[in-house]
Amino acid sequence: MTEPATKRRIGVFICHCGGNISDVVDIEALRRSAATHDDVALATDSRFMCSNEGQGQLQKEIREKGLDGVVVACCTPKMYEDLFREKAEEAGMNPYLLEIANIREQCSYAHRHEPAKATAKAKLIVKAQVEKVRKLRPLEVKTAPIQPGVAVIGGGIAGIHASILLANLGHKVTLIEKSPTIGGNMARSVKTFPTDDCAMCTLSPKMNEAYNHRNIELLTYAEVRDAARSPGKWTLTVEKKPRYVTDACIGCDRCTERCPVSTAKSPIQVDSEWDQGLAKRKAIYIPFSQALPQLWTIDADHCFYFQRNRACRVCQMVCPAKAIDFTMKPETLTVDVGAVIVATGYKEYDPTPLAHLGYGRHPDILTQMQFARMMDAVGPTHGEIVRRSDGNPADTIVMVQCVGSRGAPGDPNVHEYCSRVCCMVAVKHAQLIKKARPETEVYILYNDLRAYGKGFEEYYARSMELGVKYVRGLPGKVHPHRGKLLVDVDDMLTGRRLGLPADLVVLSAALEPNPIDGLLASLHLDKTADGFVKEYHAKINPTETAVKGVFVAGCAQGPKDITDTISQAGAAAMSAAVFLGSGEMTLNPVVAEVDPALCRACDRCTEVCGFDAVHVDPERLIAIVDETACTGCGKCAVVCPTDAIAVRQFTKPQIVASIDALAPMAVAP
Amino acid sequence: MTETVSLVAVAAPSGRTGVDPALHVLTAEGCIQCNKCTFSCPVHRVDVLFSPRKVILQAYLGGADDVNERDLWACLTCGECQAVCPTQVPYPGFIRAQREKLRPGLDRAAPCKHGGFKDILAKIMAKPGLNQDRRAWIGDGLRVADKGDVIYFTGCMPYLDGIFSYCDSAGIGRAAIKIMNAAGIVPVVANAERCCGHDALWNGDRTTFETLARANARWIQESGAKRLVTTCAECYYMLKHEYPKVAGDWDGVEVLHMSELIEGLLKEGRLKFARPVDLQVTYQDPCRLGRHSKEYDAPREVLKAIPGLTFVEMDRVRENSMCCGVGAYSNCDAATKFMQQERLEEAASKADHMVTACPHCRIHFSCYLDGRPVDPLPDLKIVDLTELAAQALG
Amino acid sequence: MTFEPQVCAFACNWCGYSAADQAGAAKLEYPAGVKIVRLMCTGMMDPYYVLRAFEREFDGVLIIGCHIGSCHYGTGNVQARDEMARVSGVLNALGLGQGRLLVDAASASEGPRFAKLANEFAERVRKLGPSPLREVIAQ
Amino acid sequence: MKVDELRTIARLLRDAGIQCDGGELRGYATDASFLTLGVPSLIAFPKDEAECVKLVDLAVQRHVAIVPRGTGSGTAGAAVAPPDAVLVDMERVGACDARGHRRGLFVPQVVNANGEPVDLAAAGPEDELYVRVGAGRTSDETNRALSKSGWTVAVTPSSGYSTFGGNFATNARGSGTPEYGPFGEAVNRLRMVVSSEEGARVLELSNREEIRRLAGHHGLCGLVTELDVRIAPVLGADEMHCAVLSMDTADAAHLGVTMGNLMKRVAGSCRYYAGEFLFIDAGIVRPDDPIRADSVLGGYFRVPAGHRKMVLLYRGRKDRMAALPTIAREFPEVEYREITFPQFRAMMRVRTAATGKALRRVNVPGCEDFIIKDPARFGDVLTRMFATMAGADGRPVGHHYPDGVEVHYRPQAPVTKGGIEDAWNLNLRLREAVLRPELTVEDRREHGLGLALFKDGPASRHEELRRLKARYDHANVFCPHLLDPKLQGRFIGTQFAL
Repeated sequence: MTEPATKRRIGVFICHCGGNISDVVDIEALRRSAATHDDVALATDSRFMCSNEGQGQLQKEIREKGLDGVVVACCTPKMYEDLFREKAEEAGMNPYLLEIANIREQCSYAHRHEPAKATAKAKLIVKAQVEKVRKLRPLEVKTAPIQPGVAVIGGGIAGIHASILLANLGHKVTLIEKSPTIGGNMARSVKTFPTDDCAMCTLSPKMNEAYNHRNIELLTYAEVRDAARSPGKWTLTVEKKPRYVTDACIGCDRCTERCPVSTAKSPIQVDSEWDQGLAKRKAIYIPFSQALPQLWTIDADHCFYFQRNRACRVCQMVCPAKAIDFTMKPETLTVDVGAVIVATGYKEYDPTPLAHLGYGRHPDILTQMQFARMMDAVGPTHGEIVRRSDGNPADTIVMVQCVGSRGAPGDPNVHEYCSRVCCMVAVKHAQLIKKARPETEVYILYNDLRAYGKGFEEYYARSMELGVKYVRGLPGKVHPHRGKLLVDVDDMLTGRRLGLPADLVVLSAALEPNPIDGLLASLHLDKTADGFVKEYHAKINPTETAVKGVFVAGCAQGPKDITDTISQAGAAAMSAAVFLGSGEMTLNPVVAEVDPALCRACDRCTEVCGFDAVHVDPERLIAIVDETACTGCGKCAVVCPTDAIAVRQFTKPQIVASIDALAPMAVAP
Repeated sequence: MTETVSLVAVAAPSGRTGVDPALHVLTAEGCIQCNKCTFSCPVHRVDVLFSPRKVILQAYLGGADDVNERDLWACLTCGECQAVCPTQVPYPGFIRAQREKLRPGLDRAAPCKHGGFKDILAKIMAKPGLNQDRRAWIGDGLRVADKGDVIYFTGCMPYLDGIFSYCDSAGIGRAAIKIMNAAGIVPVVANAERCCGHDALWNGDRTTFETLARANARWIQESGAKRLVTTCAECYYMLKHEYPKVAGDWDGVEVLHMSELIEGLLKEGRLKFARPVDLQVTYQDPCRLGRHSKEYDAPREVLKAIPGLTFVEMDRVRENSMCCGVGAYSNCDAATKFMQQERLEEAASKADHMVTACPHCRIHFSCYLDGRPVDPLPDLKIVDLTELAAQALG
Repeated sequence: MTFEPQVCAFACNWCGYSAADQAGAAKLEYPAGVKIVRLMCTGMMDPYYVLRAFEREFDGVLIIGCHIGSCHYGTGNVQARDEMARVSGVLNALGLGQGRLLVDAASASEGPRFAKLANEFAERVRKLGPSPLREVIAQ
Repeated sequence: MKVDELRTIARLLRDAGIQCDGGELRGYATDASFLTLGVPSLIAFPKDEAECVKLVDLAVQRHVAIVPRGTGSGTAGAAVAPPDAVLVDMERVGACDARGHRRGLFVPQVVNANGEPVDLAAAGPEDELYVRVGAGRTSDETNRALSKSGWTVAVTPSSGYSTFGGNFATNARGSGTPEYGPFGEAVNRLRMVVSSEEGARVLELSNREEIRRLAGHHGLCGLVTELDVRIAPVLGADEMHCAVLSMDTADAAHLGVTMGNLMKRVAGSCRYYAGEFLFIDAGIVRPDDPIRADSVLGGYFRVPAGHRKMVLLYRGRKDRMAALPTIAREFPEVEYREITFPQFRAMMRVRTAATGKALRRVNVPGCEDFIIKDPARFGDVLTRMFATMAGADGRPVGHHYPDGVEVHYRPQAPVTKGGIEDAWNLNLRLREAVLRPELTVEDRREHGLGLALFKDGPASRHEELRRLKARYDHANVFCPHLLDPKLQGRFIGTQFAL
């Protein structure tokens, strides 16, 4: 790709910076040197280039002399590069033909006590920028249309909140939820800390708002199979699984009652996901009564009709509304959107690998989510806190913190990160037990009790007042002992070894990312070491991702409580709204460009591109840059075997021109 | 009829008035516009706009200077056109003379990207103050010397693996030394050695070429060595055909390609291939070893001498062999990949290993196989002749 | 006249270049021989530029990018590190090894670190002496 | 046609996906005739028949002339386009893959007389077989593909690299013509894109008579896209008889009469594939050419001063050439020697290059295809030729066809402006000296410059071509300039800017 070597008329404007430069650099010598370079039509100076008078001079010279290139020798480009380019554009010159020669911070400031050397260096810096401008090509700022509409993947609180905000802003939202109902984990949490609100009371108004919002199209029992990207648009392929229950369903629940699945002698048993395995459910079910959409669903994998070739039609026979239709087929639909918000939430860690805690080998060892289901009035035990082994009330409950969290690095069975919420969940459940049955002994074995949020410390203090006993130490073994579960633990504060006989042991299990590798791959997203979705910048940009137009919110990005999830969902919605903006995005022109005559279609650029911004067109066998996604980092240019791809304004000839100008061999006159 | 005369371009006699040197090269032989050159040209087969015949006629009609950049740099200088030309028009010679004349004025910092590396390395090695450390790639177990009557000219080998990661060029060097040591030769590998200047010459940078040629000729001649051996077809062509024109004929120094050395050692019984190498191979004649230097048979003799090796010739071989798609790193672009696909398909139809006697053929074909092939291609491995011979040593 | 090493410093726009600006703003001095070329990211660093710099008779090449893990584009600095490791093999063979090429990092706010790196590297090159390829005496 | 019209056509061509080039086209200003009508402004490179159809549609709608061109190795000047026409390079048609790339190696499809595919391995030597090839294919690459199974293209012109489409357009002659006739007679079927008032029409001709009449249409009637070309078994070394008859004397007349009578006797009693002759002079091959040192052939290159040396080469089937040795003995002055096929090919390469080859020379065609029916006249023709060309170097060559002896003479001009103009004038003088009715020498219609200096061609041929054009090219888009009397004169010798 040889740069055109046509004749140019370049103007060099040297700024005194009110003495910051002129006290050290001999401006007149620099000006004379600049005037001698090829294609320089004008070399002048000004006390303050950034002042109105300075900018006026710039515009006057551009117009009068018909300049087609400018070098402003002044302070760092970080200060006024954009300003000068804007002024140049107003004067009719292509702004991308203006370069800054940094002769203040990187010359006069840095070599204050060596004026002669500073002046010589300034000459080379100006020459380097002139040589670069001679090889620059004018660039047009293009805009690309963005497909209107947002897809929110995951119908938990994060997805719901983001969808409502965007819908209220007028954007068309498609909320896609894998399970038969929206609500996610929050709907199963019974209460929320630190407010002790009933989870469903705070959640279901939002669920209703999302369900009924005219700008939100709800796709439940549906999974994103693939996401194909084209400039400014994502095309999601969504597979909607059949419910085998039509909209005629009036919710009378007769079918669930009569369904033989999971009855005592039934060969087909299935745990209820909703109750986290504490109870069974029928093949035809509704996860919970306030589920939205209010539709029953037949789980074909555990239904006699499907698994025992049509052996049973009970639900169809008893259904008064004739709403059962076994012939329903999976539907595949495509959704075209401009932005995607990943809000796929978390799942609870399965503590089975931690053999010393005995989870899975004793009915009275539960996780916090299972315990929450137990406390739910409509739950499997109707709110009674009882021992699952014999149904008797649980007099002593021992909770264990950091189960699967804050593990030793490199241990494959546990996570290294802190799951942030389990301490407060334990405190919540403990003080709820104390309020319900004060006589119950509740111990919380903790490593560090992290009550960091607003109102958390007060909530923690109140639980102590209610008699919850906190033991600083994590248990060695949990083993059955005379009808109870003996929990051996060393109390680090007193140094004593304790053996706590417990009726129930509740493990505060870690929060893990939901398995969405297929989705991540199709959205070209990376994961951080802990398996959560990788945000653009952990500190200042946690809701965007490296892929333009794809955002992340809630526990998909990392463990967090509902308060933080709401804030993040709002931030993600705002980022998406800004991105969708006027339906058009202005493209940064300083991005990669491919010369089709040189491209060997060898895929080396696609392999190194961190933003999935370049693909080889299999028909024309040429790499195509998606300018809406390319950030202009230039990694591709280095690995390209033929210099076919390069970032505009940073091509090899342009950079080599700067090197040559600064080199000892090119001693400036 | 006229055997294919060596492609050594007729040096433009100075003082010839009227006809500029490049055009003189062209008109030394009359073109009868029979189009054989264009039909045998690998670049034309992929880019119908590239036609050597058109360029020749255009030079006749309008002087040679306005040959466009595509025609100037896309030419592989492989010499297939001249090999079939009934009147032996030295087209590669014409292109080289044009590059020499036009390059200074062109705003072309270097040939193609990888050519840029070789171009900058040649310029660095043309610097007087250079002191290199060229033996790092040899590794232990191989004996080399500072003085002796056999010089192993390694050219740019110490630098190739720093640029091209998809094949082990220094492996060829190690194999060569292993073979020489086995035959009782301890070759000289000298730090004074510089790039042979092949790319500089063929891309029009005559000053760099002449500086390198004189520097190399001086230390080789002064070393008193008898034989100058190289495993690279390009170095061989330069040392044998181009150096004498710049630094005078070699006085008591015989230039040998590694295949010629091995063939000689086998005949003299100083080398025996003990271990069978049961591979099916075909042989790619490197342009600079075949057409440009007329050495077709030594490599074939070596292959025939390796026990257990089945050697199948391709359809287009010897002077009609097809180039690997990149000549002298002057150009590599979208069209190159189709040429390479064509040649590799032909090789793959004959064998599962393609043997070549030039590290650069191997680099270009390996680069292609390392990227995405244009059409499905049975897996084919590219092997250097010297490495294959070393395997047969046992 | 003492030998003033000429160093070609490639700095990435987000970290190295800003660090140089910070060093200037804090009036921290470093040798005038250290000349800065701005790249958007050190991932743009092509081995050809290093060889070109040495061919143009620079005595040393310094590359200042972001710290690993905090590159504005994710892994640009990782690619720079790997590419420069490959080219250092070539430099050693050319007799330009012994540390005339340094790849390091200074985040946007680390002005002092930039000045320290520039001074220390220039000093190391000064001790190594002019580049063997020098035909022009350092001015 | 103005420049902007050309630019629109170029755009339309690109929109239709047809590759074209409107840049520097001086390289296409002439063909092997070195005649020119100026520099063409636009050249199109269709890949296949479909693109040819789109091209012809466009030409008819925009009333622009098309000049088809194979490789332009013909010496008739038919592949030269006036600046306002679109030159169409047919080289890729039926000879490239979907991406438009030619592949060096290809396996031709073999068919029988009624077009059904045939397995060549199972075919007998007597079978009448054809290869179905694209118009862009060349006989060289086809022969290379067929040689593995011992077959070859029946009629192979001397420039092995010309396209079959071009061979058909010029009804080329070559080795195999004595047996199978000119190229037109060796084609069994062809597909062609012709024009109608509305646009392109695709024809498939299998009537041999129609094809024979169409051969030699010089691009006037349409774009040939595919042909079934006759192939013949390669004679084994034992079945083949190659011979060289040579004679050198100072007396050109005596040389002509003797060799003329010899040829008449041979034509009467032998049948052969190739009968070619050339006159050898000192400069015919390079001084360092190894053939001079060849033990068998070297002798032919030693010519005593003042002598003219003619070498006559024959190749044919042994049984059909049995009479040759006895005939040769009837002419004691003629040296007769049997040679091998590679030696025959080596001499043929000298003959091919001789038409163009000399140190620092370029070949200026001009004096082509003088047919001498009566061998006795051969002496007169040679004497007049040598007299006229005295001093100028260059050498006559020719073919011995059963129906007559055909002579070409191409002056060898140094590649300078003056040199080429002298050669040009020499051509005109030669035509004066030799093209004389009483010498019963007739300037053949197809080969050589017949077409360029069309006005000299026989009127009957004009009529025939006009009828063919009317039949096939209703919109008169194909090479209209060739039949337009006003334009013919504009053919001028190429001006070498040297």
